[in-house]
Amino acid sequence: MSKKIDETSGWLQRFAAWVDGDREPPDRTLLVMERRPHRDFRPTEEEFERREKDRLRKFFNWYPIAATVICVVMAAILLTTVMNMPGFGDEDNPINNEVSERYLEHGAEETGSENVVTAMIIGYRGFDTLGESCVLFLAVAAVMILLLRDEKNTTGRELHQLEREEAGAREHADLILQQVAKVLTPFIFLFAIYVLLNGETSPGGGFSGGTILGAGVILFSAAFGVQRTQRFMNRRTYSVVRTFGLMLYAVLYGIYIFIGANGLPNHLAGMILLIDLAVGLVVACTMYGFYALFSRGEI
Amino acid sequence: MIVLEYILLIGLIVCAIAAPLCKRLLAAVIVYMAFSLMMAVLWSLLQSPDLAITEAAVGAGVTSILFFLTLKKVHALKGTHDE
Amino acid sequence: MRPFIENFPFFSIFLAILAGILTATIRSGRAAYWVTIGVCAASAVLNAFVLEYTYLGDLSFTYTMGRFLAPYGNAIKCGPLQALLTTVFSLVMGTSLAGGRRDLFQDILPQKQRLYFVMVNMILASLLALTYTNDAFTGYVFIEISTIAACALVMAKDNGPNLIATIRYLFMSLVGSGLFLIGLTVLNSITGYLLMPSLSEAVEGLKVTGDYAIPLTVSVGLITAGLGVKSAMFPFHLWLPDAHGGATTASSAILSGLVLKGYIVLLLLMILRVFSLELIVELGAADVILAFGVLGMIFGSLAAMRESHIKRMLAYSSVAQIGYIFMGIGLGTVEGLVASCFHILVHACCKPLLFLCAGRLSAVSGHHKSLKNLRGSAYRDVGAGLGFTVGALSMIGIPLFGGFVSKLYFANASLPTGMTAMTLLTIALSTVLNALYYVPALLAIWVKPPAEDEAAVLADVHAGELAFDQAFTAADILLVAAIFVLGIFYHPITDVIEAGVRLI
Amino acid sequence: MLSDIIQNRYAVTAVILFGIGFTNLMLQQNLLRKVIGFNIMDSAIFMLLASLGYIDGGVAPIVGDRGFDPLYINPIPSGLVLTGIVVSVSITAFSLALIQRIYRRYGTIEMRELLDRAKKEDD
Repeated sequence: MSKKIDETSGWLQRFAAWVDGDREPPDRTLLVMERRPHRDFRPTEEEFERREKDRLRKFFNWYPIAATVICVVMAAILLTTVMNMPGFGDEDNPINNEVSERYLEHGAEETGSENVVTAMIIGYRGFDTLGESCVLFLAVAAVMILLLRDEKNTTGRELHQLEREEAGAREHADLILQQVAKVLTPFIFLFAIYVLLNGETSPGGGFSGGTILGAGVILFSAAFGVQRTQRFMNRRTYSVVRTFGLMLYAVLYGIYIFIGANGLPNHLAGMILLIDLAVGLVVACTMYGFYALFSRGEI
Repeated sequence: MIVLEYILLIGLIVCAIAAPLCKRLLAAVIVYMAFSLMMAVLWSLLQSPDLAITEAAVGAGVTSILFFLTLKKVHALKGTHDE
Repeated sequence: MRPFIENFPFFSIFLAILAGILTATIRSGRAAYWVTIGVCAASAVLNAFVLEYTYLGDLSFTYTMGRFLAPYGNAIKCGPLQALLTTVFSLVMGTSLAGGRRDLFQDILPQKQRLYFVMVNMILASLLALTYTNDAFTGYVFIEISTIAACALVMAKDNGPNLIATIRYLFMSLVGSGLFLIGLTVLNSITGYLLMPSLSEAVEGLKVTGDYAIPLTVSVGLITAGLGVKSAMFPFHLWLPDAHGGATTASSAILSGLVLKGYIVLLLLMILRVFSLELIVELGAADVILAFGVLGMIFGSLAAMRESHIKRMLAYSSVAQIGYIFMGIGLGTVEGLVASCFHILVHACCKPLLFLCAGRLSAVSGHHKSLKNLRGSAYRDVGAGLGFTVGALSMIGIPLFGGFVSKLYFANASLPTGMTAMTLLTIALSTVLNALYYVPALLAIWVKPPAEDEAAVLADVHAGELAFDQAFTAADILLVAAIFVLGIFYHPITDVIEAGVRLI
Repeated sequence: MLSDIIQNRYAVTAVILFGIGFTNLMLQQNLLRKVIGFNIMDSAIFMLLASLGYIDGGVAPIVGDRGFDPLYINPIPSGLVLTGIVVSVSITAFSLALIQRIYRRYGTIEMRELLDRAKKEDD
């Protein structure tokens, strides 16, 4: 018994193949008990390739149509939905309920942060924020799997070229960039630290401050080269800071949850500042890590 | 204020349509950067300064740098071809 | 002061996150492997205690994550069903890693092995959090964690086809999470809450007053579609065979057996806790889910029949099995949900077993994946051959194996509904189709090839591959035992599930 | 109808942007453009979410001693969007890294050519 799926087979199989969208060569023998005969592949291979191309073309012909239909239908549905949603800027919308009221009224005294957004993401809904930091951590780890130099993704020639480029950059440094960076970097760092530490009383906090800090390090690294960046941010410090920041955050938060859930007395009053600092370090490291891995495949 | 709002909203839509249609990838990324900046301004109009700061730093800053580095690696920038 | 045991679900999530952070600093891949196995075991033990506590006490409890009570802060909720699922998930996670150990250390470069275990730990954390969460937005954050980590598991083998499969998987996942998030946004705008019990009350209120009917319907549809895309519901399954078929053995087992289930469990929670079954049935969402489930059962099997690549065949078979689970949800009755939950357990044990055995069988045949080249491979590692046989028979639905019981429950659940004939016919048809591709695979691995072929294959095989693999055999025995337990002593398990659904 | 649209201008814009982003994510052949489409889609969702929390005449939710009690906007959507932005930048970085590797391996970032070349290598 053998089952064949080709142009002559029944509509059901062809329909299945179509729905399936599979572009693999269909297997000609379902039952493979009999010994595979030595087939001469020459004539069939070309035909095979042609058919494959045909199938791929067919797929690419119907796919845009289907996708467009889906997108248009989707947009129409969503448009109807938002027309029926609560009006913009209305004070009586369902979203303005007792939860946001409580955040606004008691946020400052309950979490010690006047910026209610910070109070919410670190105090009230801190578990989400822990997950979010994990996303950042994971993203760096995943980019490392992909781009960290190893024998699979870097050849000797590429390495050599990279070194040559770096040497060239040292000799013919970009003067304009360096001058601008010399003026800007201190201010960026200052601003970043201000945003980072004042997340409780003004807009900002760990995430914004960390990103700005990271951007500052990236600017420094782009202007003054790897060598000078590595003086304060080599691989070792990088991994220590990143892991330490996240560990600090996770452990603090773990204790906080444990205490809170069990109704134990709370001695972590100044926690927001510490957590902001830890989050900021993690985010800054993440951003710089992306940059370093993308440009050199190394930290 | 309301005029600015409308300009920004329409600008967002124009950028969103233009970004993927640009022939050169570099142009697409730059238009996307503009999109991010407009978004940041809109967020400060919506009274969310936290979001505005983050979006400006992330969308227009870090994401764009990452896009540019990727463009360089895939040789879509002028003058970066090997040999 | 709450009982100390109620901290255990939080401890298990937290332990997995901490282990994920720590393994990034461990240099040696082996050490990271042992840490991960330890975390899986610890999490299984902790959750087993919780299972005992909740089932015997017939209770479910809410654990506030922090000082702030609902609806102001985050919370997790734990009942017998969640505890049972997490126990099984942790166990299967550890077993899959052990069973795919040899392939894993071969496929991944030594300096990157630790990063692989970071991903595994984070997947465990996200699975636990998705099962326990009582907050829809926390669900979203952990969905994203699981997206990144799952993609990283696929690409860890790091060859060309895997990279392409990963990017297709990634884009499809992004569509899914985008849909889920916008559905959640709409839901939040009309109710104003994110915590599930408050959401449920608000939805109840909306149902009574009839306000915002369109947004409510759309948000149900979007959330279902988003989670459906992520869990490879039928028309969105195109990414699955490449991603699951190409990855390293342990990754395939974890992705197929567990990661897909995490999203389904979240969907179950949303349906049971937030929308309630009646609303789903009333809006017609149940019928849509049922239709897609039934179609998935048939077309998944048809696609599997055409595959000769053994791992891709198993991946397509996953599409069919996911179809079963969605069919159970789509029946819109509590019995259907119980059957679905039972099938989640069965599939979480069966599919990793099949993938592990397939990986081992292809390892002893010179890493060929095509069924033609696997002829007689069962004799080269009898344990793997037997494991594959047990898994396949359970998938077909032979009595005494786990798959039979879940089919029985599905059939039972369909009786009181109006869809009895169609459901029963589909189950029968799907069983036949399953047999049509599993039996040839079984014959292929058990029929001895002629001597000269055997010699040719053996010349191809690295000598180290034929050596006895302890970790694999242990995993094999454990999973086979689990399938028999599910097939024979299923009553206590379904009791737990029924209690869990009641207390959810 | 028009007044409805003007009333809900943010939500309508967000939905249009979502549609554009979604279409690009599904239809574009170029992987980089797909990523841009994804970013637009995510921004659109965040805009929808953030616009829900706005209250006419409200100010940013930073409570302090101002001497009077102003109307604050709802802080919850802002917090959620902050989380979302960070998640989306992580995913963007990950997919860009993936694209770099794919280019290194296959020399193209057009989906169609990519599948063609992968198929050719398979045979």
